[in-house]
Amino acid sequence: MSAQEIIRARAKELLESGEIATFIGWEAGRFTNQTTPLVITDAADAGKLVFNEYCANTLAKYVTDVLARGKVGLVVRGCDSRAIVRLINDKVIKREDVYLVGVGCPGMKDRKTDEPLKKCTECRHNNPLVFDEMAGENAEKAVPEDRFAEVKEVEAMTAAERTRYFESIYAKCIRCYACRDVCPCCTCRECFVDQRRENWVGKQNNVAENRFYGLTRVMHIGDRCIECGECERVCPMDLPLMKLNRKVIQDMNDLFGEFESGLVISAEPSVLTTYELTDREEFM
Amino acid sequence: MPVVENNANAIPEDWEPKIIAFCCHWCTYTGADLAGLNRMNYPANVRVLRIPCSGRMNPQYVIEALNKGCDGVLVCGCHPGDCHYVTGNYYARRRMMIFKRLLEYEGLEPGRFQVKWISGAEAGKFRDTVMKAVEDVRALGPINLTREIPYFELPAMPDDDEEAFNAVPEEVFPEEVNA
Amino acid sequence: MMKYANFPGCSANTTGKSFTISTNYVAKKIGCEFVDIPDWNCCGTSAAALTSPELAVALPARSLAIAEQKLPGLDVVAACAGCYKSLRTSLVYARKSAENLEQVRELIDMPYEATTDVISLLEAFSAPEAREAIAAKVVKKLRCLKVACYYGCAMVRPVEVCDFDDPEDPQSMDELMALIGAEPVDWAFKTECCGAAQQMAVPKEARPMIERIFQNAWANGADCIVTSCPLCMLNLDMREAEINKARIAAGKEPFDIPCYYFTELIGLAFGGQASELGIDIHFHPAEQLLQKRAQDAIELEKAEAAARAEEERRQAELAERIARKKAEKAAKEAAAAKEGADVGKEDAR
Amino acid sequence: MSRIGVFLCYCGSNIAGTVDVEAVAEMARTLPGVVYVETNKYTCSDPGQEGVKNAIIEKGIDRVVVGPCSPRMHEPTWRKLLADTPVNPYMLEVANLREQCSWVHKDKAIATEKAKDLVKMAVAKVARLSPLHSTEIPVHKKALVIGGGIAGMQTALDIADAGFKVTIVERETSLGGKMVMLDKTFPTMDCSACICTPKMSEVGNHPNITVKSYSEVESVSGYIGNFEVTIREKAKYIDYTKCTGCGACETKCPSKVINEFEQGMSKRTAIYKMFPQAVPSKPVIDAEHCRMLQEGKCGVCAKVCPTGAINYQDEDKLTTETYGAIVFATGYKLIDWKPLYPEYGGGKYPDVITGLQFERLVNASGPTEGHILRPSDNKEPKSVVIIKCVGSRDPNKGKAYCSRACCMYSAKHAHQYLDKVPDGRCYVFYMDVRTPGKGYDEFYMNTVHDGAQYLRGRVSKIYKEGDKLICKGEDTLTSQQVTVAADMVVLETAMVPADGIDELAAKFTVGRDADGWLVEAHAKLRPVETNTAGIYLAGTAQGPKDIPDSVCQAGAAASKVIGLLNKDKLESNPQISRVNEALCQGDGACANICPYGAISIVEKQFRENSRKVTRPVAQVNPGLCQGCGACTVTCRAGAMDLMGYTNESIMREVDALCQW
Repeated sequence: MSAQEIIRARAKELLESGEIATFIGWEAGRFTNQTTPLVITDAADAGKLVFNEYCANTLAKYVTDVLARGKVGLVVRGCDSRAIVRLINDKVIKREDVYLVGVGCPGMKDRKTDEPLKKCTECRHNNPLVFDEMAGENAEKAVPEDRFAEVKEVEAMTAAERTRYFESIYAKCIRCYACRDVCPCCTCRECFVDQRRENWVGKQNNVAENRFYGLTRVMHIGDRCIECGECERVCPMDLPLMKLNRKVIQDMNDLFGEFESGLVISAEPSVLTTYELTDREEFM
Repeated sequence: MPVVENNANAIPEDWEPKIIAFCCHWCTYTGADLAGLNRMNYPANVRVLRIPCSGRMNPQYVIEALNKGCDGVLVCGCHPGDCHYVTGNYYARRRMMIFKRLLEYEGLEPGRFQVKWISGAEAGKFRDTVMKAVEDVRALGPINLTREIPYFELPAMPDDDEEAFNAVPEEVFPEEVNA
Repeated sequence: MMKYANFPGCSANTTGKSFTISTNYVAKKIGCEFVDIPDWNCCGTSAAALTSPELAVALPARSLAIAEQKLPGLDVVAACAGCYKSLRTSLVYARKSAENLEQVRELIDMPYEATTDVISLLEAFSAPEAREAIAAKVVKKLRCLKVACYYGCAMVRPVEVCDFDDPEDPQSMDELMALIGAEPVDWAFKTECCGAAQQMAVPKEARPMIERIFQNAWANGADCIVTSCPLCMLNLDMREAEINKARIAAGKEPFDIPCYYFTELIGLAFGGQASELGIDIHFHPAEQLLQKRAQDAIELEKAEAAARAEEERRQAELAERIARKKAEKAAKEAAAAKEGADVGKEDAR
Repeated sequence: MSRIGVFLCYCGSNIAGTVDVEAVAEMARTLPGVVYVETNKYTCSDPGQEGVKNAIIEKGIDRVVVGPCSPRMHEPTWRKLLADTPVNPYMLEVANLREQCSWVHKDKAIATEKAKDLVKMAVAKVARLSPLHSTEIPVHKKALVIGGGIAGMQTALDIADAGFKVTIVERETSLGGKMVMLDKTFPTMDCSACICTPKMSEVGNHPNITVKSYSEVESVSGYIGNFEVTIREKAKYIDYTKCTGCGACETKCPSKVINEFEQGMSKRTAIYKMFPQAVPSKPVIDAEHCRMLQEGKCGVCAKVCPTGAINYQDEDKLTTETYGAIVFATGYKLIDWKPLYPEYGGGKYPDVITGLQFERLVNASGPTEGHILRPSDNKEPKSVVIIKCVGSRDPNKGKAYCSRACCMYSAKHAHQYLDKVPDGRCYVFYMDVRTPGKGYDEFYMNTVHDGAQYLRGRVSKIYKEGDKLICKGEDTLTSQQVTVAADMVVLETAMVPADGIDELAAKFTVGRDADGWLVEAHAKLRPVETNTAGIYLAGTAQGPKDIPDSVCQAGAAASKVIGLLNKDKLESNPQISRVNEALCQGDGACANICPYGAISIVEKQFRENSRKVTRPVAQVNPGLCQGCGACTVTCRAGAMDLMGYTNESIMREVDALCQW
């Protein structure tokens, strides 16, 4: 049986048995090779579910939208499972809120170019880390040699070049907040940019306020980012957002020890909400 | 716009650096007061903003200051181990280390954002820190961060393939769904 | 499958010949294979460290690099404690950081990953598999032989380099000796320095270092000392006569404590002859004690057998007495019952 | 619209000498929200303060900026002043025109510009402040002392003598702690029991003191003035209201157990009193070793008890009470040297004993009735080696710190040994001899004159040869190797925190240092307070100490407690964190980061989208929060804000400054 068939069969069984209230997967979209996320509540709809190499969207964050209806079943690849771990560690959901059908992921493709997605070529954990059952086998995928290659590219520029580089990014940003909406770390009840707080981030769309948003976003998610690359994929302006996230992750790795977020369910505090007496001292 | 490697030549004559110093109430603010009691002399370019603890230091304050045209930012607190609130500066140390690197990654000159631990007794260190910060920032010139979206950077429309956008959908339902 | 790369060291065919002979004997019996590292070189021992720290790291690293290439996947065994420590020190240094490893590579000008582990012969023979094999091959338990297991200073210290047994009170050799039936004694000088390196330079200070080792072994009732280091062995075995001479001159009783390699005793327990194991080429006469203890063991076994027989006899006697008592009691009861019945009958009448 | 009053001070010529105060005032009048500006020669003087008060009332001012000296100097003064006016004392901002402006700059024009900015910042901030009200916390006039050793007893007595109720929780069956185990105390050589047991009975009989022996703290909640503490009184199996302490049960009990009080050198019964002078002077049954409780057979003690006090059905009792203050007097234990020092035999040799074992050996009520006899064969040792710093000052094996009391008690041990065994030899291996204290060095020199042989160096190995313990070491003064054949070796081992202190400290959120000792709030200025308000430290819970120092600290802790309990009410600092529950997600990052354990995550019910939902939110305990603001930065959603230093007000200050 193919993974897709197993997913359909299991979704049907799980919904019929009443073990879960909703199931999240993908369905075929309007265009060739396009898929979109699908939430089903009726076992009869299980036949709509697909799994192919064009399933670009990460599913985990949809759990928060449909959790009110009851336990959620969903398909998880490496990135989805890490996102679920993230949500559990941030106490947004509980482990028992979700039933995870794992599926090995060989890396997804861009439906237009048929090239591998950037986020998938950079992915280091393509197979699910947390799951209740596996639909099929784990998949093989090449792991990138240097996790921080793109950060090093930017670091190689001069300071003035970098200023200009990032200012052009902030100039392009249209503040649609798609990067936030898709991010499994961004689970605030109300994001700081949506709040009405005087003298905080302004609502205008200009370089300065966009910089405020961009930098704050990185400081908020940097120590918890699961490197799924969804923010970058969904950005309508194609901004290289992972260059910022990975910079912070790289520095934390260098300064406070190797870590990768969202690999295991644990109550350990994230890097910036803890400390060691022996941390490096450079402000003396 | 040409990439300006150094705007030192473009420093206006009557320009004075503006620097904001976030100081913790228990150590550095006390040290700054002691500098006053000792009638030490330091440049007036620094304005001290009192916060209870360096652990209270929100990175957003720095972004705001730089965005609004401050030429430099200093963050000062108790020495690690001396925090009045026991652990505040340990958290601040981690956060500021990461944040400073992030700002520099985005092209900010290291001299514009400095962090120092200054105890309540180190009036001299406070004076020296202020003098050094003013000197550093003066050499760098006025801050050169863009606020508004420059005309030359008006973004192109997303380079979506227009054909696909306008075309009649090739396949409304893939075969396998019907099967 | 026990297969190791062997680092013979300079003593293997010289002063430590009986160690090599007996090791090969034991290894063959228990199915353990040693493959010599091709073109191995001197480990550098303490002399290299005194010359330059780089040399001390580079000399062993060369042999290890060869082992890594030519004998991939095999752990390196060093029988000599000095070699073991030199190799370990170099290995630990190379593993400490990527910079160190790079430095070592440059020094030896060879590809080197520091992946091959170095263990001592004692450690190799203490592995569970080896122990099982040894226990299975014992044909003659060395009972009555009280041994003081002497590990020497280099085998278990410093902990950050060696770290396979307790640095103050190691047990691996004691356990092996217990396995072959000998009685390891608890004594205090298991890891004390024998002063081998200083015997030539400052004999006045160094001789007492040997004497006190014998002294403590003797005071704790040991018949002999068992070592795992050719240098310790040489030092103790060769100088015992000289020390005894001095003791006699000072009016003290001389020692009669032969020294053995632990492999010699294991070989003996496997049924090997002294000459097959190199026991006949020791300085201090080493065979008499073994013969005497073998005799003691036979007598002990006789006595034990007699005691067992006596115990069996006593048990049997006891069982018999109980049976007799039971029978008597049963008879009595039967008689009483009968009498009672008779009385009853009479009453009835 | 806010009505801000700005009051600028000349401070004689202190400020006015370098700052054109009138020019600053002129600028201040143009600032939004400012309705009144006044300059004054000495604002802090009585007429100056009166002027401020009058202006506030006349002009209807609702928030105030003052521009005098540092707020560290007079902020309390201004708050007090505002308390007498309709303006809330926290609607105040101080612009530091003197210490951080006029005194540090020379050029009047530049200094005036800076002063203008400082006033601008203050005005901007004060416009964003909101009135705060300190709440009054009632103080329960009752103290809890944890630990009934000499420090705990002294603290309890001092507090009780001042007229307050005190409860002592002692986990052993008797008061007395370590001091009552000692034989004599240096440097006066008075008998420890003679000075300790009267204290014990004083505590036991004090009308204001309740002793809960054989008890431990189960849980705690609350904050200064209002700690709710649950104490578990372990089952004693004896009804103390009936027991007369006659001791008949002890003599008949058939079960023999190692005696912990005698440091394992003798046996006690399963029903036992720790030692004859124990307080309370009544036995308990050690359930683990009692035949009746383990196997259901025996019951001898119940048979012999003349008052029928034995109750095998007894159970642990939990009681909860509220205390205003808590003192930790949890003491120390000796480090377990055996796994650390295999070179000293690692416990293999019975005649290698600790200092505390020696105390029992030399004690007239000890297992040998005061005769120094070595444990292995009960022979009098003719040569004794004393080794100092075993586990102390030895970061590789034990602790890096000095245990402080060992230099003196090792001198005492040498003295006592030479006193009792006149023909004996005593060798003391030491690293340094540290004798700061009244009469201490004299005592040490006397011991040396008594004939104790002090050898500067450490012992590297102890081994047995025959019935002698051979100690090998170095005399570093002569660079000679030394070997001493001793009959007995006394190890003066390091003090380490008592068992279970980690859990206890965590329950009370009291900090511990890397070695496990409880941490004082400030090493110099607040040595008996902890970072949790209302919790104090006495004795060796805080670090190694000798008896006089422990007693001193006990008195100091007691005076702090008395000062607190004397108040009927405490005023809380209102500049603390506040939760915006609508934004709070309840992930607990703030609670993890809080150094005072002031934040807890609680389930609360809300009405959202016309539905009732229960979700976790953070809750700040106003009695524990000290207002550091670390939580505010951790909260990404900004649900936490620090009153008095709100995010908005600081941002306003930054903005005001950037407009300059």
